[in-house]
Amino acid sequence: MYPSWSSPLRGGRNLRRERIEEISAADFFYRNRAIAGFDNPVRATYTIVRELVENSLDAAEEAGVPPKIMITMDRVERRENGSDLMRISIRDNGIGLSADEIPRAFGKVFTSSKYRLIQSRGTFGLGGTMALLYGQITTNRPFTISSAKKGDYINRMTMMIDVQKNEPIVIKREVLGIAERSFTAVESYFEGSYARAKRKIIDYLYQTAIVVPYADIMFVDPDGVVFLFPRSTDEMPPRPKESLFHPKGVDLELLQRLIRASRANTVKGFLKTSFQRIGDKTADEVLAIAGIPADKKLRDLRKEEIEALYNALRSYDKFMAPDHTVLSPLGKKLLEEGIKKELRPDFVYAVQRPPSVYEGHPFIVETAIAYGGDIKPAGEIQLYRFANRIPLLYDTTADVSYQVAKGINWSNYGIRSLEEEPIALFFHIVSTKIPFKTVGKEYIAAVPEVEREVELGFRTCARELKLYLYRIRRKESLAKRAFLFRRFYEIVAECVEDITGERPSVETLLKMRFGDLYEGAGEGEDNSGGEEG
Amino acid sequence: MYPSWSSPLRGGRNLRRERIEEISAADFFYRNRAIAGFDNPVRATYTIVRELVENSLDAAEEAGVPPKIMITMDRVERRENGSDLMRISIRDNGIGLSADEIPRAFGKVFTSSKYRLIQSRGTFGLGGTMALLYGQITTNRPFTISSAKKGDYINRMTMMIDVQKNEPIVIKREVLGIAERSFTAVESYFEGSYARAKRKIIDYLYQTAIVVPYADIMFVDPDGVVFLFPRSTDEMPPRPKESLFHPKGVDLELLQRLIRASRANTVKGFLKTSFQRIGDKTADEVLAIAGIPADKKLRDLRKEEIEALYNALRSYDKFMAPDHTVLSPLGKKLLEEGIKKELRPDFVYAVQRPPSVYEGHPFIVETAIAYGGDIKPAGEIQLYRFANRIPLLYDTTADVSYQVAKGINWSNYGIRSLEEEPIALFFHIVSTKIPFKTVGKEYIAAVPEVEREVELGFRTCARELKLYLYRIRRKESLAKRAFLFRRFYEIVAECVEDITGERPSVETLLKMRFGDLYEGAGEGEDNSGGEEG
Amino acid sequence: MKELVREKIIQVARKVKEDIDKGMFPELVYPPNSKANIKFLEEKGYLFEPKSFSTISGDRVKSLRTLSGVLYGLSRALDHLENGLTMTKRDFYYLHKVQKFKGTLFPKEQRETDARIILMELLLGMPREAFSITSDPRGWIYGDIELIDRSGRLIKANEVGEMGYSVPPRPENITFKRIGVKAVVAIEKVGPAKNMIELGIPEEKKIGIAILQGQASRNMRRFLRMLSDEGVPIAVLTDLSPWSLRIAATVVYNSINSAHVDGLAVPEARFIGIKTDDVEEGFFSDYKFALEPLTQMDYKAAEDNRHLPNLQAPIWQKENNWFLEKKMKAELEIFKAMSPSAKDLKKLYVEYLSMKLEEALGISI
Amino acid sequence: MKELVREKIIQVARKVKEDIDKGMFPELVYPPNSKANIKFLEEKGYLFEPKSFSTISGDRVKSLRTLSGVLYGLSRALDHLENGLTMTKRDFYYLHKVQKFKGTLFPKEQRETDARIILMELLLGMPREAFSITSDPRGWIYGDIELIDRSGRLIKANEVGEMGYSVPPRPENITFKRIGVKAVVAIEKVGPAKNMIELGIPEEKKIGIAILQGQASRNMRRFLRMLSDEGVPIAVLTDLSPWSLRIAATVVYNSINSAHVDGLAVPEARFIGIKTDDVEEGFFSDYKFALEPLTQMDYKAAEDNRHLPNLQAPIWQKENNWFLEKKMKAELEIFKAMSPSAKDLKKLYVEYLSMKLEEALGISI
Repeated sequence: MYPSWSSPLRGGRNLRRERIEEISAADFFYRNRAIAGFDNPVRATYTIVRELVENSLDAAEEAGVPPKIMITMDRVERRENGSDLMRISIRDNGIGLSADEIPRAFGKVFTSSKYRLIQSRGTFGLGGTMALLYGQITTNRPFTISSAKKGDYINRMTMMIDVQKNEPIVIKREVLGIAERSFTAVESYFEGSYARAKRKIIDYLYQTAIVVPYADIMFVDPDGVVFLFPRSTDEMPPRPKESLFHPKGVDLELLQRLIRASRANTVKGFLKTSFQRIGDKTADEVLAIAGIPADKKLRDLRKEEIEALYNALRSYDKFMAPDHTVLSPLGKKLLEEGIKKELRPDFVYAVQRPPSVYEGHPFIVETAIAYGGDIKPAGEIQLYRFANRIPLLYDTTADVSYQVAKGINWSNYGIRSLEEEPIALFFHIVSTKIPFKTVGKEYIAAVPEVEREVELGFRTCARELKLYLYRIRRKESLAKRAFLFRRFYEIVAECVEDITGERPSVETLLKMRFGDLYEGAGEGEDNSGGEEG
Repeated sequence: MYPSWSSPLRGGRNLRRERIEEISAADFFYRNRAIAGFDNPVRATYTIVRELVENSLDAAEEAGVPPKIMITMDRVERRENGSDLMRISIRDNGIGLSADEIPRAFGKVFTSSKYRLIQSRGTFGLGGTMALLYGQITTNRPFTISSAKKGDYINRMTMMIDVQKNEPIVIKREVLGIAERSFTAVESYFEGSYARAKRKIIDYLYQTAIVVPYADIMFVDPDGVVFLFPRSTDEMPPRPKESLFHPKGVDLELLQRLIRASRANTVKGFLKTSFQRIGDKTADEVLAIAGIPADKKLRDLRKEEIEALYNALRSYDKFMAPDHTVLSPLGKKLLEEGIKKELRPDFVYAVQRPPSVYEGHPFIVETAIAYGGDIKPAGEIQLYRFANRIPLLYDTTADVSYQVAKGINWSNYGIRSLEEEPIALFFHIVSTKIPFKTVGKEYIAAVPEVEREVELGFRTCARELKLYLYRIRRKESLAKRAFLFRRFYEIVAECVEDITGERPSVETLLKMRFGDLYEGAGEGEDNSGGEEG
Repeated sequence: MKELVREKIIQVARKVKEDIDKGMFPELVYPPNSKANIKFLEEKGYLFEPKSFSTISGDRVKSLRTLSGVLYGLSRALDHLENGLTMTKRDFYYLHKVQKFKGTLFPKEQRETDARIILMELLLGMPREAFSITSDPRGWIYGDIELIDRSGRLIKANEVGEMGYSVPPRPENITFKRIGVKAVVAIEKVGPAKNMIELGIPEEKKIGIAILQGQASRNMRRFLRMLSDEGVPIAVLTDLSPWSLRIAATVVYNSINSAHVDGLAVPEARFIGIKTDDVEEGFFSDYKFALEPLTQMDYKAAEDNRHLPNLQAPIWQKENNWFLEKKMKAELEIFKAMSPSAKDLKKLYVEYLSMKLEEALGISI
Repeated sequence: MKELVREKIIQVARKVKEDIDKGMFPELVYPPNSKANIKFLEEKGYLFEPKSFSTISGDRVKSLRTLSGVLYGLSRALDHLENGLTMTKRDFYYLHKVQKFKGTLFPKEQRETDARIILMELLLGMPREAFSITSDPRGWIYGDIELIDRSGRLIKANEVGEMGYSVPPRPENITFKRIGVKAVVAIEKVGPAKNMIELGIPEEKKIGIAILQGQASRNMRRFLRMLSDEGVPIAVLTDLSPWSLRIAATVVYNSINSAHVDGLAVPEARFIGIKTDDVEEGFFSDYKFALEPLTQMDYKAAEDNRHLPNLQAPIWQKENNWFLEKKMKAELEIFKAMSPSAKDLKKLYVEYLSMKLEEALGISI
């Protein structure tokens, strides 16, 4: 789409003839927007919705209120080349921003550089800012942010981003009165194409509604169609806690940053206060391996010593498994709630597996199975996947959960064919580090530890489904059995009479054995009638 | 591999509890090294070689001398987890750097922000700096650059990069005497794994040797094995020219930057001096569409006017096709040279197609076919692909050239099966914007214009191959024919005698028809003998 | 017959000799079995009417190989004929697997020599059976028919075993002595045919039963034609399936593959079912539940049938369209589904045959 | 025979009646044709020696369906038997396609009713032919053999046509009147067998020729066994191929599929080739160029042969290993490659047969 000029970071040395400029983070994104999901108008339209919705979900959860999000998209000007001038506005009930905070939050590409670990919606995510930046560079129009904390003045700012400097430019600032409740509203123009992005967007919102059942989402699309995803509960899962890094999860660069940020005096103090799972004894052992005295002043650590410390942390193998309280799974009840809300199944069962660990990262798997209701046989496995509460829409068949589902012998659970019955599977993984297989972050790799959890999860759900199916089927089959016995014994009687000339008293036998059930055995055609031995 | 902490740019608004930091370009790469090809030690080892080699090739071509590159890789320390502490050093004869230039060239992630268009080695390429940065963050060791222009003092600097600030830190600087010729040498440590990267690296160097036949490359691998790829020619293709952007190839952000950088007074002047293919008449027409007076001062352009200008440029459909002199194909002779050098075929024919255009980007396709020599039948299509003089090693079957090769009926060219004969195909595309299909940049999309050029290229080569095969086969077949005639007529004679009792005089017939050739018809078994009618 | 074949073969060889002796590359001219040379007439079936001709010439290797191959084949055919021997196609293939032919006529696959057999048929204008190349025989005739076979023995086709007389590969060697049947019913399947014999229907109703056992073999078609030439009315009774339509049509019209061979069609024969009318409103209309669904292969065959020249007449296409529409077929075993007790079977067969023979051939049994 | 069958069937039905009248769910006990009940003895072939037994019980739907199906099958078999009728497996399938069986015995596929036939064989301890279920017959016998067939007519197996006598589906109905042959050679392929007949070898050398036409059918195996029981030495002549080994072994030992059926093995029969020794250093050793390569299917068959119980003896495994090693096969048509001119063919056949019959059976011809 863009000339190779946008391949920006050739570290070549053709200094002679060219002016060299440092590149800002915003500029980098501008030049590499494809990797962030903005490579064409269709994909960009979808990515903008997704980034802004996740931003809003985060803001509401941060505020501790069930999210309420309203999205409106219009076609402002139809263009010939298929990508139109679009406007999107989104309003949420999340934590509001003060006048100072607005430009910083939306006016530059930035990061929160906390030195702690917490579960976050882990898309490739460049946040709402990238969505706004994309709008700016395709339309040259400013975007507008309105926001307030409850009871404060509402600030409304019209802004642009200076891409080369990565600085917000506030074009206009208005104060609009007192806010009755906290909120943030964003309005932005962009060049996009709704028609082909529509299915993706609706799919995304629908699946988000499943995994965030406590959210109210409304989407008015450019054709004026309103999509409503009302919440079914006010209950929210507990917020994830923050925790220190596990020593196995750091690299050298991060170690150095932690050292710089630490207020500890000694190296030992640093270890104990900057990491989880390091107490006195462990710290001593690690330092012994590194050959560093325990009372060494942190500020005096030489480069070689830092490296030695790093290698010691890597080779030490007695750390306890990482803390999983940083994780925030949805929970059995909420997951079932979300599924019931959107699919209205006759049966649903969810399970939350106990925390587990892979490569030093804690994770929790949740699975569910639903049957009947709005679920119809689809001729393929119906599998909904989520990672850190975000739907995964593509490459289903490459996902570990799909492979696991394929590998299970479902007939053991009374299911003839997963593809041909009204069954939907659900898989949710939360982790501080989701094991995505690719940069595209659309599917989970077949990490053995994860595989195991998914399989155990599916099997637990399947056992419940089996019981359910057994109950509903048993009732049908009892009556059918008596009916079939009567018919088969009629044949037996006729054939025996045909061969021997005498009819056996099958009626007596059946009455004796079935009693009333035999009398009442219903009619009704059936072509299978059991299998040959 | 890394905790979600490294998902850096969540534009969330949880400002309350966290310190916000701007992120530098270097920091961004540190946090997202996977997308640059550094996602695991194996891939990183390969990417480091590739980035440094390309850097050196660029440097030598910039200096106008045939590249001479020597790479050495050692295993400094074997580690248990399979990724060892490695050292790489690479020395080239490219344009040397002055003491000032070294830190800038290698000590920060940067870009050349020229406002012009030129063909460049268009990998995803983050340049040598990224390779060095990767080394630093995995080993915490500095890297060393030695360089000089011919006749100047040699500077040797030991450096690191301050990732958060994106600044070079020069740890030690030495001056080593006068350089007899320009050169640059880089030495760096990194955590890598050679064993599994080896095939990739050798493949890459081998194919580079084909497409850069004027380069001398030597690689001493960690096992002490020396791989030599000597140059076969001193001739180099002409350097690509720089040119202005074609008006169809710019977006709004770029347009604004061009405006800022322009020294023109009026908008019309700006259009004429900042773009190719815009003269007086075209500029007037574009400005008329945009509704901007031709003598409007450039500095006075309002935002709305810039947008109108942008839309005018996009909707105007009478621009001439873009200038292709910016492209630097290899040329028939050099391509054949490169192939001969590495594959020593019995026959080779290359063709350079005339320039063509897709979506506003000029491109040139070069193709070649080689037969025999070191090429052996492989049971699959042997296809070498290059883009802007860089080998494409993966996903061959998805490439447009593979599809084209598959689609051609090769039997028309006397080739029974492309897979079963000693044939290699070559495809090189140069463009200011290579139409890669994916971010991975490993294969070319099936753009119709490109497809057409590839097909015409292959067909031209195939016709030459057909002539060659015809000549060598004809000689064999003449003798064989006389021999077969003699044998078949012997059967005819016997059978006729068998049926009629009289033998026809076939000897006379054959002598009459074949003369001496019949006499001399050699022996030699043959099981095919022609096909049934 | 034998003399005629011999003469023809010698004539071909002599032509080759003359050309060579004149110093010319020898040429053999023959009418290819191409579309242009094959006509289809509803009242006669496939007819081979050569209008265009091809040449096998000794001037190019490929063609020369064919020429020498044909001459070799003819020399072997003559040899077998004169020694009273037959050979199969596989035998003919092996006749080429001779050491001295390595590099010339030694075949890679039987396909090569099979193609040459057809060429020989075309060159001589005779079926391959005439020059000793026969297939494994298939089919029997049962009934009051007396004939004299190749060995000169008198054979009564209802006294040589419960299947009847095995029709030999070359029925041309047979002469009829006495024919005591009103008609012959050629039946696709062994089971129903055998049941009719077991029930004494041939004797009682004075009909002959020809058991085709699937697609009618060349020997069986030739034999039926010979019976027809003797004035015996022939009826064809098959399943109602896309394949069976072909079986019936092949008996009546010959097939495209052997269209260049005379004497394999029985244009006077009549197809007596099972027909769609029988299923829809006739004899079997109460037994639709016993129909079988078409398999994918069956359906494909029905689609192909739409373009077969010998099925173009409306009566055939009507039957065929039924398959495409209903995706069902009816098999002759349906009689068993109608009469699970054996007592009724004879009545059903006789009823059906009476009706059909009357209707199609005007014969009362 | 018929009486015995009838008695057996009535016995089964009566057992069911008694159970029911006692107020019990009826049960039928039979010996399954499982591995445990089948023995293989080199000198006898497959033997069915029931040690374990299974029960068909009327207390579960699935098993009840089988029970009623078997009883229905037995009632139809009896009916056919008493009316002198046979049926094919397909016929048997159609006997179930009856309106009133919808939802009970109406079959989805023929496989269901085929399985029931085997169950009936096991229950009655008799081959299906005994209770009227026959297959399409395959195979002929030619030679100086006089027999009386089902109809009571005298048949001379060298006077009923050039193929000989069509061996019927139930040879049990045959009695031999006079046997004038020293031995019978059962030949896999029609072509070579027919050539031997055409060359007058049966008359001249006083041997019978049984034409198997591929894998030996049940009727042919039964017929050969009957000849063997009459004291006629039997020789088996096949291709040298993985499939042909099975053909020969099936004649000698019976096959695993019909191992529960008595009277189908001819343990006294001897395999007379083509053998690997003939190819490697014997009769055909100069004609290795005429061997054919194994196809993939052939090779797969040879691999499977390594595990077939009736090919475990070293003499068979030796042959089979040759395929795996050489990846070649030899066909009976190789005689044609040895004698492109018909004159020599008779000499070759006679030479080969003399040698082999002498060697294998001690018979001079």
